[in-house]
Amino acid sequence: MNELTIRRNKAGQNIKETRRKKMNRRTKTVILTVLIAAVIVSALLAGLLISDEAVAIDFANAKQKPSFEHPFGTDWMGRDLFARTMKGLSISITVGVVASAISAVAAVLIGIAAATGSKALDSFVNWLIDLVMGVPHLVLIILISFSCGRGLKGLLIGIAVTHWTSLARLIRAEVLQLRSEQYIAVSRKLGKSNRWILVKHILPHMIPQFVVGLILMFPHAILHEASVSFLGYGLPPEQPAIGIILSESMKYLSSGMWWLAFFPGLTLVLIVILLDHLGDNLKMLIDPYSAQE
Amino acid sequence: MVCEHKHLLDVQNLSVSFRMYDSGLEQKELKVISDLSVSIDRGEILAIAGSSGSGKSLLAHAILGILPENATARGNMRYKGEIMTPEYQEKLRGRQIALVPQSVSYLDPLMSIERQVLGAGKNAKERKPALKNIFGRLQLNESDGRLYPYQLSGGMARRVLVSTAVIGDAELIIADEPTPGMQKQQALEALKIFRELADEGKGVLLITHDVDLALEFADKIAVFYAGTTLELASSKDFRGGEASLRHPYSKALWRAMPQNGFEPLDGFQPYAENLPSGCLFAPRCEMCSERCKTEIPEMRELRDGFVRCFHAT
Amino acid sequence: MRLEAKNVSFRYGAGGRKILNDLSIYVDEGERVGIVGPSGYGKSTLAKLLAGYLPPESGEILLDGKPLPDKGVCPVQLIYQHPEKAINPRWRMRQVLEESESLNDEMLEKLGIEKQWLTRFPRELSGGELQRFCVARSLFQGTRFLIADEMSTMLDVITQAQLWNVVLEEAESRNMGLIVVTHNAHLAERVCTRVIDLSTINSI
Amino acid sequence: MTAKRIISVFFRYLVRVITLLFAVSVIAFILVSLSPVDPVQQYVLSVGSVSPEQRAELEDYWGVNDPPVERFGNWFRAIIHGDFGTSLLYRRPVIDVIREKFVNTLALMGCTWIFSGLIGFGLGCVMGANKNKLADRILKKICLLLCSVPTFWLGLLLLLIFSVWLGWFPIGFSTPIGVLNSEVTIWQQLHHLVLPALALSLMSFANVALHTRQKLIDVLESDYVLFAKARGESRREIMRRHGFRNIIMPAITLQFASFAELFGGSVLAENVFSYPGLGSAVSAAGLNSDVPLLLGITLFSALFVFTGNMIANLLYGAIDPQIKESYANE
Repeated sequence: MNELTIRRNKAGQNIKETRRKKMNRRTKTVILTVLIAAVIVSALLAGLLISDEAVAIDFANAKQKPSFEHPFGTDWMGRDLFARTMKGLSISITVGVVASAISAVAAVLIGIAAATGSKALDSFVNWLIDLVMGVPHLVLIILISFSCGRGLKGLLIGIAVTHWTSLARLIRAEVLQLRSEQYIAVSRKLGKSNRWILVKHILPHMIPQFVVGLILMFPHAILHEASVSFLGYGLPPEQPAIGIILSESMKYLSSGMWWLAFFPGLTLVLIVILLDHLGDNLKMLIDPYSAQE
Repeated sequence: MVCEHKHLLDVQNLSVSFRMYDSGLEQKELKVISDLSVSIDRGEILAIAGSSGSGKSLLAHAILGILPENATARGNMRYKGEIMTPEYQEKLRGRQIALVPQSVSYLDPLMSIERQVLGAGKNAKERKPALKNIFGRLQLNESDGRLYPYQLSGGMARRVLVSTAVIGDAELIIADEPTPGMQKQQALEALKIFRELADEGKGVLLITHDVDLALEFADKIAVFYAGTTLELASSKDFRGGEASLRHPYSKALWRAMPQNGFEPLDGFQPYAENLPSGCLFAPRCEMCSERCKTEIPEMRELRDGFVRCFHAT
Repeated sequence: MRLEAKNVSFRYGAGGRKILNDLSIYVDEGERVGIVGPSGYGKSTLAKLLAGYLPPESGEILLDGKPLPDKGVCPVQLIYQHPEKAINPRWRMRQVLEESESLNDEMLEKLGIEKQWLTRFPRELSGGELQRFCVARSLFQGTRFLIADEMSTMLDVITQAQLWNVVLEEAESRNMGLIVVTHNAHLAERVCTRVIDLSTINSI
Repeated sequence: MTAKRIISVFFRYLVRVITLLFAVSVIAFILVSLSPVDPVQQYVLSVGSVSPEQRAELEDYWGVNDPPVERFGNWFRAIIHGDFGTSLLYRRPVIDVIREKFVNTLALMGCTWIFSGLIGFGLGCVMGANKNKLADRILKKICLLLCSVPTFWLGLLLLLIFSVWLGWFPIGFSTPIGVLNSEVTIWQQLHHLVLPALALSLMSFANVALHTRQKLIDVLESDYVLFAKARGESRREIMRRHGFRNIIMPAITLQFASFAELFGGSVLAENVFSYPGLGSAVSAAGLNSDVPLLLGITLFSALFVFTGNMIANLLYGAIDPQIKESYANE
């Protein structure tokens, strides 16, 4: 990618200079985003594809330290920790992604409804957001999980119900501000209907916010899923969710099996960090103004 | 442009450029001020007139040395004959050189007007007694001191901003667009204070896009175009009609004014991203020669004004 | 056809100060009426009332004897002082003209809009160029009256002359009515057939 | 603000809090009654065998066969009179359980709240003041990392390092095992408090630091700071007169508005360190279907959070003259 740049110096002569255009930031960001997305998807697929016998009980080599054969070591029942962690990780990612998707869609619908609807609807939505934010997230999730008999359904609904509020408030504020812009008033005077304005003016502005908001919600949702299963809600014990692996590892901490707690948590943190970076990079690509560091 | 007596402020070939990110996240260099030369003496009001958004406010920030990090300034500036190094600028800011900014957003929203006008540090106490008559001079009464910026009307906000400069007893006052969209009478009334300051021997640099107002009020006018000054003329040259002006752009400006001919010149001002090489006005100039296209004309003296053009007479 | 404000009054918000009180003004087709006066005395508010952006507190705005339509395409179009606020920053310039179906070569040529601007974003153009798009956008088939609210205040003198020459030409050829709100008395005299000082018709 | 004005604003918030609390109780009750778990069966399990009359009496007590609205009515009326029912798990009135455990949770959340507030604010100022310099980049990376670490895993690591390997701190519980409650010295209680508080603070101070950093950067890049620089104010003066003043109050307001997050975090921290506060009680109540305790804690935590939000809103009104005035002429 050679680019001919003409630079003027003091004396006014033009210095023609070819200079190898360093890989501009845009392509670097694109490559980084694709890379991160690939890692996350592979973790997801790896987890789903791992066969059951890889995580089967094998008392022969129980309580082994991390070795080449068992990179994360094995637990007190001889189950390979690495395989269980990857399986658990894919469950965490799926639950996190699905729950975030549900709450993000809810956030957009409620946010836009509050901004475009009647004053009463707007104040009701604000009251509702205060209500949901009033009860600590985990307490609300415990209640919802309890009401659904502590299965995956309760976990999904619980996380979805507690995550839409901040994005809804952000979208509502954004739409309210947009509707007050002059070019919207002009559009009305050009005979355009509210629906046309919503589709042509407001949505194109909201989509980047929505996509970035959605991606940035994944890490939180995954952390919540892990926390809730750690407390014993959500998935049945035999399912290898990260939260469950870690809560079971507590019993064996004092007996020196530190790897039971260390590695699953570490992989979870890595995935969360990767997702955060994915969100930031996407934000840079989609919405350059706001990302101007 | 060598001159014997020392100007209050002398700017030589100042260039200010910005590192910006465009949509493609590619970093570009935006030359917002290029080879600008201008000078001000005591007791004089110099207006810098040019269309809005062409970087005039940046000139004020460059003089005060408060450009943002992603900006680089080249060329040299002298205050009372002394090179303005960053350290010297820091000593001058707020004491010798005062800025009157554009809008009320330059006032701290959570601080009362009085505390802001008095300023910080030890000189705040010294200035306390002077506050009363400064407010009087600007038709602000004592009680206004307790107000907060959001409670000020447009007019009051402007007078408060002017008082921040007047109280500091600075010798050079830079007013950045002090009369936005004001009618002629209102504007002249608001600018009366600057005439008083000039008569007291201070230098006043008035940055405005209202050429009309500049002609009526300022002593000298610097015609600002695409980031540089093309001509430095006294306002009576402008009143003297097209013939007494020097640069083809100043003549085009004069012809385009409603009260003169209202005849527009074709073409547009060049953008900071792709400035033409050579004279910036070349693409629109009928006297444009080969030399204009390749070489940047220097400011030269002509009929006791200055012009940046090879062919001006 | 006549655009008329009859005994119009207006204040911002319930407790606010009354800005316009029992004011009447009219503009006929082909006329160019200037509205001048000090800034902050309600010129822009009157412009918004006449263009139907704000409902008057009392009195009415009539177009050809009938109230101004608040739904559908409005034959009275307003041009704001700051063009960058009146254009959607995320749209390309082509879309701005397509919104009012006024994207045709004849219009581009008349207003001196260059083809390569059409693919640009608003932030890549200057105030003068953006204002040309605003004018082009409001000069669609149905426009009968154009209200310029400090249209060229932010522009330099040359761009102002360029823009006004184009607008005057178009207004004459289509026998449109023109309302020019400005604080610049010279501009008002040059452009308008009749100039009104707001303070003479506003009983505040 | 005149006294009358403050009272009317306070009264308006009180009404809002009451409606919110009522809504929380309605929703909590609905969620709980939806649960497939039958409270009577749960009680029978925990008590062992129960004679038929007792079962009938229990069913009557729980009003299992009454219509839901009526059941809610009885339950709600009981709550108004302060009778939250008895906890299945602890076999004591829910009120006493909550009062006793709240003290422990308050100790944990209290020092976390103060610690994360001060350290977070301080670090945020340091980062904001020298934006993009080395210190800022490093601290920002650390804070971002801490925000992505789940509280309970952090607790596990601390437990592993300080209790298991170094043995400085006890494995869990808020008082040493086998010592009567009355003889427990304050030092022993503090000793048990350190690790859970540390775990909770590490995550929350990172949030506060990042928020403060962003706020300070916005202030330092504002027009009025640029004007202060133009008037010759030194960097230190700008920080004191404009930087600090404009971010201190929003930071304090944010602290009061973060009770919900803090409580959520303490549920996890208390479980990792089996610290007997409200947090571990609510999760235990959920697991063992101790309905009265669960409802009681939910209501109590909601009240706790709403109080925080109310203080935050009142504080915000006090500092920002514009909002104060909007109260005045409402």
